Amino acid sequence: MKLLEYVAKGVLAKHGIPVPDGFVVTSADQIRRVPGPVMVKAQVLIGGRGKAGGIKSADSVEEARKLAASIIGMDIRGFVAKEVLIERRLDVAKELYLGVTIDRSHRSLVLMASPDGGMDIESVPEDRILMLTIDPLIGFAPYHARKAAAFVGLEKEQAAQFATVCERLIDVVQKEDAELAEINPLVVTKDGRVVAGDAKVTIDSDALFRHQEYEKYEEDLTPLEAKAKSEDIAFVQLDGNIGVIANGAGLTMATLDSINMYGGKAGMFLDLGGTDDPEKVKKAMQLMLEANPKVVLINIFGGITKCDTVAKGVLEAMEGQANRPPMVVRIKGVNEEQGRKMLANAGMIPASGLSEAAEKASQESLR
Amino acid sequence: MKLLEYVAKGVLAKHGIPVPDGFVVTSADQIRRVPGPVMVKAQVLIGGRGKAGGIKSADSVEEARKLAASIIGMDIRGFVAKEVLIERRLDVAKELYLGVTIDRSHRSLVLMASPDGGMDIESVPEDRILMLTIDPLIGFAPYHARKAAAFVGLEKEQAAQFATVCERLIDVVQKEDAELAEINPLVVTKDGRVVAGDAKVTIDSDALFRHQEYEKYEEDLTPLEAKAKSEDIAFVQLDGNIGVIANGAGLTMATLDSINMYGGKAGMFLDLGGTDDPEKVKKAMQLMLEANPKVVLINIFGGITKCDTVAKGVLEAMEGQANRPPMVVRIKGVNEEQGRKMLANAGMIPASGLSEAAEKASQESLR
Amino acid sequence: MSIIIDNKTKVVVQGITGYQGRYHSAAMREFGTKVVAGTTPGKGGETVNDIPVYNFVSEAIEDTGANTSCIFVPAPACKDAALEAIDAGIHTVVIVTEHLPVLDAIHVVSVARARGVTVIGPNCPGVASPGKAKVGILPNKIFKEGSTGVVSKSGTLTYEIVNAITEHDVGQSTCVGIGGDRVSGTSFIDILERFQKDKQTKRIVMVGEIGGTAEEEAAEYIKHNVQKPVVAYIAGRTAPPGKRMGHAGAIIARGRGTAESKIKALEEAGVKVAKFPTDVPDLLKE
Amino acid sequence: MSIIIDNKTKVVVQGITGYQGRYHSAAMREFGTKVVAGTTPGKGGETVNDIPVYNFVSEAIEDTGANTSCIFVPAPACKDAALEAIDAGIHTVVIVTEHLPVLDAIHVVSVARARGVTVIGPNCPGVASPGKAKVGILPNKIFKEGSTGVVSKSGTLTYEIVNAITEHDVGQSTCVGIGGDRVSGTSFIDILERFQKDKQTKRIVMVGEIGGTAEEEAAEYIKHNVQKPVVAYIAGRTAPPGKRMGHAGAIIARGRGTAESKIKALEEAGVKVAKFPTDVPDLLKE
Repeated sequence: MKLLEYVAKGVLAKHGIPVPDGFVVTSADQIRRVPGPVMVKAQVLIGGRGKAGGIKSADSVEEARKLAASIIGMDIRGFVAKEVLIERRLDVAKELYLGVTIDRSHRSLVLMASPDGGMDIESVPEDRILMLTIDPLIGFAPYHARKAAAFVGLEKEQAAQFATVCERLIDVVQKEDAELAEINPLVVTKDGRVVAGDAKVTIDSDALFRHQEYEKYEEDLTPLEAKAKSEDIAFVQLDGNIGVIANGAGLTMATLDSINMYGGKAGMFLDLGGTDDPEKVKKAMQLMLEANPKVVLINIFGGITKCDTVAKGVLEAMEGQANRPPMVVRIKGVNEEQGRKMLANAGMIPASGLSEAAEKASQESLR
Repeated sequence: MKLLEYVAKGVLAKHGIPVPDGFVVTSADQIRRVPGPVMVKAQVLIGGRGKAGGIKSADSVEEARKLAASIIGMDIRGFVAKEVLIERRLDVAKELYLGVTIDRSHRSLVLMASPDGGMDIESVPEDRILMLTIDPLIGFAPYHARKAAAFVGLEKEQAAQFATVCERLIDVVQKEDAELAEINPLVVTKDGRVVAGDAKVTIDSDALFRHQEYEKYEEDLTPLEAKAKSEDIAFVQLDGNIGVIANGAGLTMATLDSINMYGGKAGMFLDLGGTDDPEKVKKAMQLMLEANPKVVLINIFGGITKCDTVAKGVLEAMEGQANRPPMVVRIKGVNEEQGRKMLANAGMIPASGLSEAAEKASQESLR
Repeated sequence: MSIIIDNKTKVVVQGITGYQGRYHSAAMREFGTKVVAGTTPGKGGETVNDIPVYNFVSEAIEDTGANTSCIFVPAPACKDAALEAIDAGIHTVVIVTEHLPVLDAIHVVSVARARGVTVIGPNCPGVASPGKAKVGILPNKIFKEGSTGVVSKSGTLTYEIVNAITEHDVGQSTCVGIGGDRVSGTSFIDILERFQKDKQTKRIVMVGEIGGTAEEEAAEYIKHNVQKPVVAYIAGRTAPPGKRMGHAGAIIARGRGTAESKIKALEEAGVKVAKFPTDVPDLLKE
Repeated sequence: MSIIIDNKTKVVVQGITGYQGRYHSAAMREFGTKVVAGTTPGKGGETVNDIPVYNFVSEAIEDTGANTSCIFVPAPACKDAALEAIDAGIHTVVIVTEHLPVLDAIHVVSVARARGVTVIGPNCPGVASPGKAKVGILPNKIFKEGSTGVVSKSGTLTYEIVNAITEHDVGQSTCVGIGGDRVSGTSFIDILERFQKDKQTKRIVMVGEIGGTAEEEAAEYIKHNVQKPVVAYIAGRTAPPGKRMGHAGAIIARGRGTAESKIKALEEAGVKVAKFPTDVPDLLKE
């Protein structure tokens, strides 16, 4: 779960990382006064706000109000800015990059630091980024911070402040169950303070059970995505026109890939996961129909999920539906005979294998 | 560093462990009112207070004042009660034992729990004490608490409260650098609460650098012990009449043992550790003279400590001293010739080996 | 032979009194697995499918000699269950539970590695050594004993592929679903190393997916350490970057972990990469 | 042979710019030890006794191939220094620093064991393999190359005993001061196991003291695993219970860890126990 900048900065501040003084408003008239020169920053869950005109500088209350008014409601790459953050402008001496995330290969946390802050970290050359694997048995230790400080070129007082920020950013990850905590830029001000200029924090959504406080920051979802999420169904929108229902991430991806091999293009997919609940299948099918695909491909390999359960759910969802796209169905596994029969009787196009199903669905979609 | 009961209970409360309401006073007239029936408890750093009359029960303010007055100033096995803790009396349904300390063999913490609380834990049979080694890589986990709760015979709501106390007692040890944290008895009250009836917490004195807050709770030391401590010299008082100065714990103990083999008895020892500072040696020697031994035995094996340094310090300490006990000196190691000569010239009794030195000192002491 | 589990495997099912625990303990028994015990805190003394239930894994081990655990405990209590199993002396822990917080996974896996315990998962279908034992939730009917080792990040896709090779009369030594989470107890390399050493295994199928660099690392490992033929399938060729594709791990970030880079690395290591999952049997026979 | 350190030992001295670091890096060199590097944060680029100083252990290893660390860093920074060494790939860490908080010791030791790193200490005089190398603060002059292995919890008492046996012409293979703190990286048993395997070592001297049960455990181990003759000395026969005797470990509590119980256990294991430290040479010659 991605947090907006101001929420992320609140999390950082809670763990003792310095952030600029500031406040968030949802309309320009909420700005009563400003603490000197300020930045006015659109709060959206997407990068590239600056280029899109979502970050501006203001020297007075009037200017801040004017800019806030222009930014609130702005559409930035599909995300609407509902809130703006007004915060004290920093006198920047240096901009660093600091981030903590998961190192999959080493099964650990990794601390990333670069002297080249402020720019998109993906465009920083690799030799300018220090990647410090934090052995989970060792934990974060002062020598890690010393290495990072040396790499980004800080000394003495600034190195000490930076070390503290490193340690606390690790705390943010560990205590808040963040899978990413990033400060870019981490600003060294002209008066020698080390302050978080921006903040990106993503909470591990699997860990929300121990962080109820984040539940109120529901991510911006389309109505369909929200519905899917509430049903615990993975729903992803893509840019083709074939709707795919499958179970399991790997099989779902393999289905999309197979469609592609035959020239088709998936427009959305639903991953049923390991359900054996006809009600869930029915809801998934209804979601799929709402998404209005040209063709639907159902590819189920039943392990836990039984084939007749799938057939039952699909047929129930179709009841009374006017809008019925052609459906290619391939089901396999426990009770496959019954399931297949039920669906064929309802006029669906049967397929015996994944490859055949993908071919048929692609052909239908290209008609 | 041992903490008094009320300080220890404050530490427990800081980490969320329930303790009875209470307050501490240094004179009876500070007791203005009491929260119902109370216990009046002498605050001394020694066990067996109850038997010694240092713990009494009171039902009114008047009674509490009377008892407090009788307890304040009481000498309990050599420790004077300067403070008394007045705390709400618990309605006891069960008394358990819970403790966390260091498991030397497993190089870890160990959680100890027993259904037989309230009595001296050393007298509880071994099969009534659960010793749970906490693997430092794993840390304290809920299954440890479940095991302990099952062992002491708690279920449901009380088991859950007990589990929380276990977890927090581990926190006390880890966050406060305690080498021992013990709740005996851990009381289950008649209304089903789990509350610390008593508390014993010993802070690792090697970790005081990160816990300045404990510095004010200086342990009750004799003036000599306090002086020795401030000079970073291990000084221990025993019940014989030979004063021993040696360097290193093992050599010191071996010296005491050797004296014993010849019928002598050490009355105090000073361990110089690995110093090479004549000033420190001088101060140690002065401390020793203040302790007024019948004979002094100096046994130094110089590694870091050079023999002439020792001789220099000893001679400086002797300057102008009227009270000069006989001194047996055995020094060995770097610059031993010079050191030996300097001391022999000052009339000290030389010895070439530990055994000989112990024999001579014992003979002197028995005169 | 076979790897990870065999005839000596004795399973304790942690969370046996839940729906999944009940269902799959029966299915495992049906497969031939020695399911000797179950645990659920507070339910010690009960039985499930005639299997004795204990409060603690240590008690289950003492009474039954269990050496392998299969965990169905819900995510919030899963870390505790896994650590309990490791601490009690279980040598192989199969974590079926999904949605385990990634920090919990890191903790469990680091302790397991330090203790020399094998963890499969989390979020995995488990392990099956046909003719010997199955630990986890893989369907019973798709297997056939043989000499092909299968290792996969995916669940249902594995079933698809195993089913396909079985239908082509290609049997399996062991099939291992290592799970698709970002942090897993066992990597492709760990399993490839075991298959290379295992006498029963003559060839290997590896099923990967986008995200991370485990497949690239496996390719590098294969190049230098694996002499047995390897056939691979990589899912996610058409997945858009930055989108999470169901598995927490299946996401392409920073331009790394694409299907192209994985396929290229594997082909350079001499691995045949199938276009369709159903092409795997043909490539195995080549 | 010899154990723990030998001709291949290359030492990095952590905290080399302090008084002890300077003094003992010179003394170690004089003994013949290859002291190849030192570290002190912020002093990288300096030299001490012509030894290059680095900011980080990893840099020292890269430049010099150091494989063993000797730590003189003050207690508050000692845990960090030890973890840095372990993480950087040092295989033997000798911690001379005293007054390390016991929780820090537990952390360092548990990580080291998981990583397969040998930690000697904390609060120890170090290790000497006469004729090869010395790492720590043991006096240079008391040793003589030979075939007696010495393991001890004590510092100066070890010097006393080593000096005595050297004066009786009994040389040493390796002398290990494991330190007297409550939690040590290496136990008597760890060292006894190595001495038993070591070809150079023909007999063993073990110097224990009151507190804990390490000597009793060692006795049990000797009974079943050590064939070489062992002579022991136990300090603290006259120590009063409950008093801390200098070493954090040297305390008798709960009636356990008395000199009597240790001596009894050792004698039952066939170990000759000396009455005076200076009796050790005679017992060795018997």
